[in-house]
Amino acid sequence: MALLQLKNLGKDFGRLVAVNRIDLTVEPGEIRGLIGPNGSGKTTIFNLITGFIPPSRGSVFFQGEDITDLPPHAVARRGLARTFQLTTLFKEMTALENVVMACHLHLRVGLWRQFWRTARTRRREKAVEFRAMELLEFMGMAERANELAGELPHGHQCALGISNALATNPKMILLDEPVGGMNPTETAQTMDRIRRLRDLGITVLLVEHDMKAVMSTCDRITCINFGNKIAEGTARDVCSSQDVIEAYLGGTSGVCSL
Amino acid sequence: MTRKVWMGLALLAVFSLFSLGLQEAWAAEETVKIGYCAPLSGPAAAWGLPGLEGTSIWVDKVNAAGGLKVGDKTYKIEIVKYDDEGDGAKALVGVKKLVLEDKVVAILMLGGATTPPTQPFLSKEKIMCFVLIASDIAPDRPYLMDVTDNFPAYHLLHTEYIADAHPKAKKAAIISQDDEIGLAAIAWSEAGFKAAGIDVVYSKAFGVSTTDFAPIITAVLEKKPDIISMGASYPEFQALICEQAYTQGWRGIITSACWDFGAILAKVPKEFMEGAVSGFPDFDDPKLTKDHHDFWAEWKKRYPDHSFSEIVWEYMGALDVWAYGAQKAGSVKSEDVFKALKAADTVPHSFGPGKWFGKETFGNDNLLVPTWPITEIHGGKPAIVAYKNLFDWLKDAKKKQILFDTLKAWNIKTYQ
Amino acid sequence: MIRRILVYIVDNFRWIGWLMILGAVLIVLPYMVRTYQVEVLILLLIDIILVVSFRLITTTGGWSLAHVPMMGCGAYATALLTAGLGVPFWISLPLSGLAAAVMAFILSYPLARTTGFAFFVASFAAGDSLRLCWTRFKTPFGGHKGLTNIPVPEFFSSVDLSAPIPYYYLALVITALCLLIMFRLDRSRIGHTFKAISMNADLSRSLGINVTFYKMLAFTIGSFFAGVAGVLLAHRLWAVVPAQFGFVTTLYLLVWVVFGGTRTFHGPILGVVVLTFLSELLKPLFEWVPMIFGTIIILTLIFFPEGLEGLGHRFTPWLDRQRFAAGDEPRH
Amino acid sequence: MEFLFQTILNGLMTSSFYALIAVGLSLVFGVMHIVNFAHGEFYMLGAYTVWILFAKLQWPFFLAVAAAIVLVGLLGLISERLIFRQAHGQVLSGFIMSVGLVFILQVAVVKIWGLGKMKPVPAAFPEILNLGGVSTSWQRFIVIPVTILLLGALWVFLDRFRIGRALRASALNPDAAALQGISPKKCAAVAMLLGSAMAGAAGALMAPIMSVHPYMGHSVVWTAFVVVIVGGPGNIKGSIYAALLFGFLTTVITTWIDSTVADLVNALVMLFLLALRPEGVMGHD
Repeated sequence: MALLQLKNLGKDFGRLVAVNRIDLTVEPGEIRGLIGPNGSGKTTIFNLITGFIPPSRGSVFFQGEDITDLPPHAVARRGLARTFQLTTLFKEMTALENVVMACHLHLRVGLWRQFWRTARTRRREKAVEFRAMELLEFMGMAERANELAGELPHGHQCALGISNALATNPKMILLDEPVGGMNPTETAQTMDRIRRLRDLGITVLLVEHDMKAVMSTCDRITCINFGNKIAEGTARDVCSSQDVIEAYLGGTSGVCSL
Repeated sequence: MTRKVWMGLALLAVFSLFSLGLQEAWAAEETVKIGYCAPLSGPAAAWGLPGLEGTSIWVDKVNAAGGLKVGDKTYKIEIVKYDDEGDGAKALVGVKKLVLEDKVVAILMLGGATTPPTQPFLSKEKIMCFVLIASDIAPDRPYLMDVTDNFPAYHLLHTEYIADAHPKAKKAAIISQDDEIGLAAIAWSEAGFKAAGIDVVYSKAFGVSTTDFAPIITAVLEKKPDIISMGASYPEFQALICEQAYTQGWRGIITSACWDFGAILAKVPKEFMEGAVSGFPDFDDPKLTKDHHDFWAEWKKRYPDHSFSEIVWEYMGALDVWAYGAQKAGSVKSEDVFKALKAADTVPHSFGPGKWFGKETFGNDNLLVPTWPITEIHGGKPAIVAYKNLFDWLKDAKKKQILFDTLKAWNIKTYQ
Repeated sequence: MIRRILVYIVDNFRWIGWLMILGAVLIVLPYMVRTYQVEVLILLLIDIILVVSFRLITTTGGWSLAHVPMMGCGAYATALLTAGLGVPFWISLPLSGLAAAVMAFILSYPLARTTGFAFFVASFAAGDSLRLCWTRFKTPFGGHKGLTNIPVPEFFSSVDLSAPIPYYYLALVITALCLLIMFRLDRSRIGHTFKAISMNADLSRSLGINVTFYKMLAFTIGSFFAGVAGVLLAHRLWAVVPAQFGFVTTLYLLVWVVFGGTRTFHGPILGVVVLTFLSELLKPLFEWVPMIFGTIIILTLIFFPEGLEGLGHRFTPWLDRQRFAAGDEPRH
Repeated sequence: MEFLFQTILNGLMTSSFYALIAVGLSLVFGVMHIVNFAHGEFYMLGAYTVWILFAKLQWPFFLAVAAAIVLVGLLGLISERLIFRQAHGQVLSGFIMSVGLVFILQVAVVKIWGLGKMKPVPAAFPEILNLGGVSTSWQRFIVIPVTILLLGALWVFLDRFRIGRALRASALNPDAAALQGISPKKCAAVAMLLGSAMAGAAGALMAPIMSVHPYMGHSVVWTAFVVVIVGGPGNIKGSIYAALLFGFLTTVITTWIDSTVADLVNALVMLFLLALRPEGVMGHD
């Protein structure tokens, strides 16, 4: 059974059609790339999937459940996490505090108990902190756990963003330009981590402009333009698609610089 | 270096502020202090600041004459101001400071929102409090008095005068703002019109934040009134009401508690206001006394570009009454003055000898009622055309019944 | 258990020491000032509850202009309960806070869905419609005259709570209690979640935090304490009038909070204390006072955008330099 | 029938006024992200300008209105330069600064021109206008065409001029203006100039038909805020629709019931609309 399925999904802003009618199926354990020129509606699709904006038509299924009209927090609760295009963090908290906050869903202690900080709450909080530290180690930033998130270098901020998403214990994670603005070393590291997500059994859907990174990491790639799907398949399939070449013609990066 | 200079300047500023306070504390031995607790800043200051003009003229006059002779002592008078910002909590702090710190023997206040929080304390301390709103008088506020303004009682007299002078006028509309003052004005005016045999076809309050009177006047004119009463509408509303009534084509008799002519005549022609009825003369009216004329001249000299309002006079009028009470009692102690005033058969009011009234309507005989002037506008200036007495009006039992019924209908408590 | 408490006290000795000194000062304070100034102190304590509960709401990012009407809600509730139904003060105190909280909860449904500017205006409109209801519906709210004859709180018959000093202690105890609860809340995970929301609402959503729910929660809890402040005010003034809860009070509340700063728990308290003393000092200047306040607030925002509390942060590096010069290690 | 026409005329007039005062505020908010609480005081100063120039110095009315537009616009520009620029686009700081400005301007006006009662401003066109049994004064009536004229001029400016287009773009997206090659600072300055000038124009036009006093801005600015958020901040067309909605709502309810109920209904309608569409009824185009 498909893990994530978009059926006929679309969004209009006034007269502007941002996303026309997208059908997309992501299988469990896959790393899927979503590419397309600037303004082709990639981020809008992320927002539609995770409930940040209501779609104009179509529906979203996650693990067979219709999640089209769910608010973002409920989507996250079902195991579908996301990151944001620009590094979005709790900038005035430390890296560790960020991830602890992101473990919110797993505290499972009522408000009243949180207020009184009963022994059970403290035990849970300790456990959460331990888990957060594990996640930071996994993303390779344990030594920076106590630095303010806003003051971390760019690459680490991106890694922290992914750690935050991971902390919700997702089955699937949507990454919006995870290597945007990184130098080649950082990019390689990050893509490596993304591959390790798959080893943890987490399905990935990622939007990225760095074609080299996309081509080398993703199992399958979907290309969209003007809110329509124009190609889907392996890196090689997509590269050879005439539509994709036309869409990217005159773009800054060649599609198939493999 | 510069930091030190700044620090020095700041210290200097603080010290000068303190010395300002100290100056107030140095007082001559034989000085009697009277508190003035009213809004002196913010939007409500229009109700507090003009009163200071009148009281300062009064105080200067008394002190220039050597002071007020009470018994065998002569006292200089001092007004101690406190800005309550129209806020009940600040007013409570204010009256406590005035009474406990400055040892004032009487307090001048506006009345309204600041009365409920301050009265329990002032009653306990037995400090006389003079307000401008008679409807603040209540049985559990023995020392609260209104000795100048006969609002809202004089609305009965205006309406009676209108009925006498314009027998053809049969329908009246009343509008005033939706607050304690406005609602009292509407209720008493309605009673007055009904008692005079005039139908009240519209009587409603408008919100205090109203800026556009077109819809209200449209609704009023739909009822085709011969008379429009503005009750106790504030000056900023009067001109707009007049303008709307004029431009929507209405002609008839207008009445209100008081006027702001400068503003009204800017909006409508003089002829429209001809014959409008109210209860406040300008103090240069030939029918008034030399005292009024002197006061008017002095005030004009001091504040040439201010506009005259009843507020200028009313706090000062209260001081007149207080001085009379103190001289009669031979003491400035609040309770003595109070007893002397209440024991007097008649007390001199600015408009003539006044008698105590209010037991049935407010629960306490603490409103000083003189024979009140009725003014009509002629050529853009108010002129006294008649004097009427509330006690004469109340002699008619039927009218009195109408008054109580109407007040009850407007949810205003009475003590019949 | 006892050992843990002892360890805690030793660990936080500086902090607790300062608190004890502050407590001692607050206890002797009413005997050091004049009688009417005790009245100012009582109002100050009430304002402290008000600003701290206001800050609680701001930690989620929303600046509610309905906070003063919420205080009014508490005041009206206790007036109706104690003067109307004869409920004792000590029962009415939490009940009236609860009344404000319930009102806030209802209003928070549309409010929590708005952000920024829309939240300002919507919360103002919500608060103002409360005030319009009090003036408009004479039963049970008494219209412009408000409600009077609110009883003095009863305590052991030997203590007369109508006198300023005993009432000051009552207000002090209740204020301390409210601050303690709100401090606890601020430091709990709930408080951290509030702050996470104000830092980045979208990220919080994507991490599974129900932002709307937490905003409603903050608004409701903040309003509960505003209601408690209203109860203290009503039983001090023995009367409530709608004019008491007008927009000018709200503006001053904003000025206090901004002047003090909202990042820390103590910031708003600092702001209200300093500005209250300042306004007592400036009292003789009458109509100039609003202008002075306006200037202060603009200059504060331009030169110390973080408010008074930010001064502390600015001061710390300077202190560290001095220590360094004196051969000490900078403190962290 | 007459009653109905009179009510429609009243409603149109109120709506024009709301539109005039709200559009400037919406522009300022959209571009600068400043909630300018002092907008009401700018409106008040526009009215005072007309009082001084037209009522006291006997200038022609429209010349006084033009002077008010220019003067208040410049005041807006100065306050942007001195105060609002320091807020760095933070909504809250900007709002509180404007509260400070409100206190300063009110006290200044009280100190210079006195408190007391309202300032008398005579009607420039006191003749009564009769429209099929419905009567109003020319002075009131001209508010409608002048509003349409001013809004039209604003629209042309925003649509036809490069800087106008940049303003519109930056109201939707702050980065877009930079793409047009116009600095955000310049955009903010122009928005503040235009927004304040609109407030000045509203005050100047209203001076002869409303009461002119130091606190007149207060009751107006909240209505303007409501119109702006219901219309969608920065959305000028939305503001005009919202002005029509609330103008007629206020007029009809005030005529039928009373103005306190009208205020209550306005507040509830706004809360209801916000609960449904938090981003403003019009949303973004």
